[in-house]
Amino acid sequence: MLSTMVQLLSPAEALAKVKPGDTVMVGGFGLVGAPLTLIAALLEADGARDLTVISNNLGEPGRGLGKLLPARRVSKAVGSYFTSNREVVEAHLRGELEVELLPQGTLAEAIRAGGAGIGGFYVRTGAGTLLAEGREQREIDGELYLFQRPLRADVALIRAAKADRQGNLVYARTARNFNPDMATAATTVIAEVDEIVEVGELDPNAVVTPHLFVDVLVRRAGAQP
Amino acid sequence: MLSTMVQLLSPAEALAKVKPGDTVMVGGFGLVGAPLTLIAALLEADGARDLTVISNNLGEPGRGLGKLLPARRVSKAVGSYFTSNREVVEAHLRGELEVELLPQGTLAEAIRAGGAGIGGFYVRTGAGTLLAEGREQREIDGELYLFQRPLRADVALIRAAKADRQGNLVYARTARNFNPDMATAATTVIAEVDEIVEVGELDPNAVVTPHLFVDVLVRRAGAQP
Amino acid sequence: MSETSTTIAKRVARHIEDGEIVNLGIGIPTLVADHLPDGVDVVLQTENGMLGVGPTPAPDDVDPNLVNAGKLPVSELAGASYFASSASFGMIRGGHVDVAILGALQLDGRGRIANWSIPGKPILGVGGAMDLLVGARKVIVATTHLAKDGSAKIVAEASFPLTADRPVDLIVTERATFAVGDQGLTLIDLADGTTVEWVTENTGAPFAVAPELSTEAAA
Amino acid sequence: MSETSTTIAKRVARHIEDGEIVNLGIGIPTLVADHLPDGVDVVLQTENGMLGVGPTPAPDDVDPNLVNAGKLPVSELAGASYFASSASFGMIRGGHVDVAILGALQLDGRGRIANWSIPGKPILGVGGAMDLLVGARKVIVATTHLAKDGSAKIVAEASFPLTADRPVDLIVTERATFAVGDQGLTLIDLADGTTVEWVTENTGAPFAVAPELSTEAAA
Repeated sequence: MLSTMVQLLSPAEALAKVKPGDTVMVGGFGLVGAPLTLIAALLEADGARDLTVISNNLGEPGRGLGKLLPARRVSKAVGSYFTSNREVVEAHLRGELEVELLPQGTLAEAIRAGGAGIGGFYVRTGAGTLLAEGREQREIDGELYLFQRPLRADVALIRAAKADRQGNLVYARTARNFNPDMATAATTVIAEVDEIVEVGELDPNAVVTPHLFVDVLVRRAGAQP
Repeated sequence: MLSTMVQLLSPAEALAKVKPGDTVMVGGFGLVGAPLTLIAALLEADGARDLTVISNNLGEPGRGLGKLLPARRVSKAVGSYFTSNREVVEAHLRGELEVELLPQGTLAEAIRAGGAGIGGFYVRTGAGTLLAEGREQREIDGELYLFQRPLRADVALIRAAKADRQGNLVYARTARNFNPDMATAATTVIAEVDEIVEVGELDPNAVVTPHLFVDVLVRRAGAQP
Repeated sequence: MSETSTTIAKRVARHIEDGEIVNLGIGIPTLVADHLPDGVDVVLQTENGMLGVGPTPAPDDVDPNLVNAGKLPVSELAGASYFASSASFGMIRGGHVDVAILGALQLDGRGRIANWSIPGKPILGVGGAMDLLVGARKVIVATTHLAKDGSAKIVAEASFPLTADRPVDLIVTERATFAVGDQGLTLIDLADGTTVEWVTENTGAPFAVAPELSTEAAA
Repeated sequence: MSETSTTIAKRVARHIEDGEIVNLGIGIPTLVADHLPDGVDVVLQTENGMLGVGPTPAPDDVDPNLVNAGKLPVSELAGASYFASSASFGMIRGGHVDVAILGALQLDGRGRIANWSIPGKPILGVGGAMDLLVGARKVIVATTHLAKDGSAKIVAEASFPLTADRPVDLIVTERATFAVGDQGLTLIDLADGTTVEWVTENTGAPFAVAPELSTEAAA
């Protein structure tokens, strides 16, 4: 195997990379584009304890990332919308789950910034609201902006439609969402894919995530080998 | 014609949108991916006077954007590398051309920021160097960062390989460069294209510039109608 | 949804212009696309990363990878495109979406919206509303005139936390439509059968009445 | 290019590890790809928006839309991808490029580089060097030991403006290789036929000499 090929691992092998206390980004908008095979394996991984999870939602009760919460794997959640998962609300009220809430666009931009070497940025979003309390605001050209730091993770679990053996990725429709941004912002990037093709089969002009971002490929459970 | 279709104009009609004193972004890395048909028409446009041009280079002497300088159309150039066009150096030394120099990555990011509603951002690039003199720097996590404001323009002249009739764009190889970023950061975006196809012919997963960014299409001189 | 929701959606639809790029919030706003006047053709953007959203597909045509921001199945129109979340919100914050249509819990006398948090309850969801409020060129609120308990949703001072410091542009209820300006609210339209008196009684903020007040049918 | 350039490129190539993502600056650095040791397979990134750069094409195969950062024609390897400038420099600043190989006008005793501006001349070009210097995981300088006028390029204090406050990791000339650490420069390799005395005489900054100093052939 050429050294520039990407690692192809089983879900359990891949998730062995997660250590207690890690920050883990998980792609998907709700369950759409979420790496469900990797999430299932995360539940079985010894190291997956005391995690900070960065994801738009925490799944739904008993589905997707929602499974991690009753299993007591998550100590902090960073995302934009947890209201629809009542277990998140309950865990937060019981003091078992710290929650950091960001507007959805600020969340996406902070992840992109984390991957792109941006030290911080200003957005109008949230400025002058309750979300800005205790945070740095700044007037630029007469408008109030809110400062946001980048987000990074130890591990990103993402979902793509197709990969080549080097690790280039393309996505299916709205299952793209946070996945390409998260692919740039973690030390170890594990991509769950439906299909793996030979190098050269993807159109170079249409690759969304170039292979240098991707460390490990895992086939989606049920996908053809 | 459906109202959601993009305008298809001749080069002269399109460039009539440029007014004296305008800021104009021009795509391309040197001549590669530069909208040469639009640049030629800009030279003939009455309004193209006293322009601020934002582009990585100012072409080469007598080629591409290099033609604008002897025609005295440009009062200020914002970009990353003008050294290879000796006419830029001479015009600057004669006091006829103001130059604002940005590192190439900061230039690209500032254009993206202009299109994405970012009020400003911090990068390590240039921090602690002569380029940072008189500018805001800030220590973040023990490292020095330099503040950069977004860039926007009145008009962007870009080059793409293919458009559909709605204005969705795809690019050819390294001719992509600054074009997609500039497509987001100007009030009026004029795209020179080699080929125009029917709506539905481009793969929705492979569109690089969604049509909402594009106002006008112009066929490249010499391209098949 | 209820008849009132449909009424509101129809009343909002009259304010959409041909060729606009429109983002529809969850709930009543999603109904607006079905009630656009003849000759008004728009393109729908959804913040989870798509331009060119089509109508709800038949059950057999549902693609699990194709949903709107309400996580409901949608279809793909010719000319559609997909992009990452950072690019989608770049579009929104950067002013490339012409109209955002949003729901509201409360509105204040300056036309500012509260739609993400209720005092005394933990704040655990904000989604994309704040981004749309600061970024969309025009924001239209589609809401019932009264809350479920019969109280006014439009109040002088909001008791709920605001979603943005920027006012919206238009407030459309099943009874009335207000334009928002620097001086506050102006009643510009009444539903058929609704009087200025009814609106005054059921609106908690002062408002001007436009001289050319129109009376559009409510349904 | 000259024999010296080839010598420098070969000496740099020994420090590239199998599987690395490498960005090659203009000039001598572009030669490095031709001299990688057997068994070392790398992927080339170019900051104008491409990963998977292939060798110079035959004249008949030149694609005008396919160039490297030096604006020279290149080819496309299987597995290549293209991206916008903002994404390309996001990759670079974000630490996703393993090695950047750059030229230099001067280097100071702390291993900091000056390669964009000459005092007394107008500053009109900076390009992508500053981005690569702050972003690449490892920066290797490929340079002649002496300037054209015979003076040392490595000096205690640079008289030219620095390109970044971050030191490079390795300085490779046709005569010597220095590792850069917190304490400054350490000579780790001599070209065949070059002595520590020669390097001392022709280097304007103090340096330590590694106990395990190697002597690699210069060509």
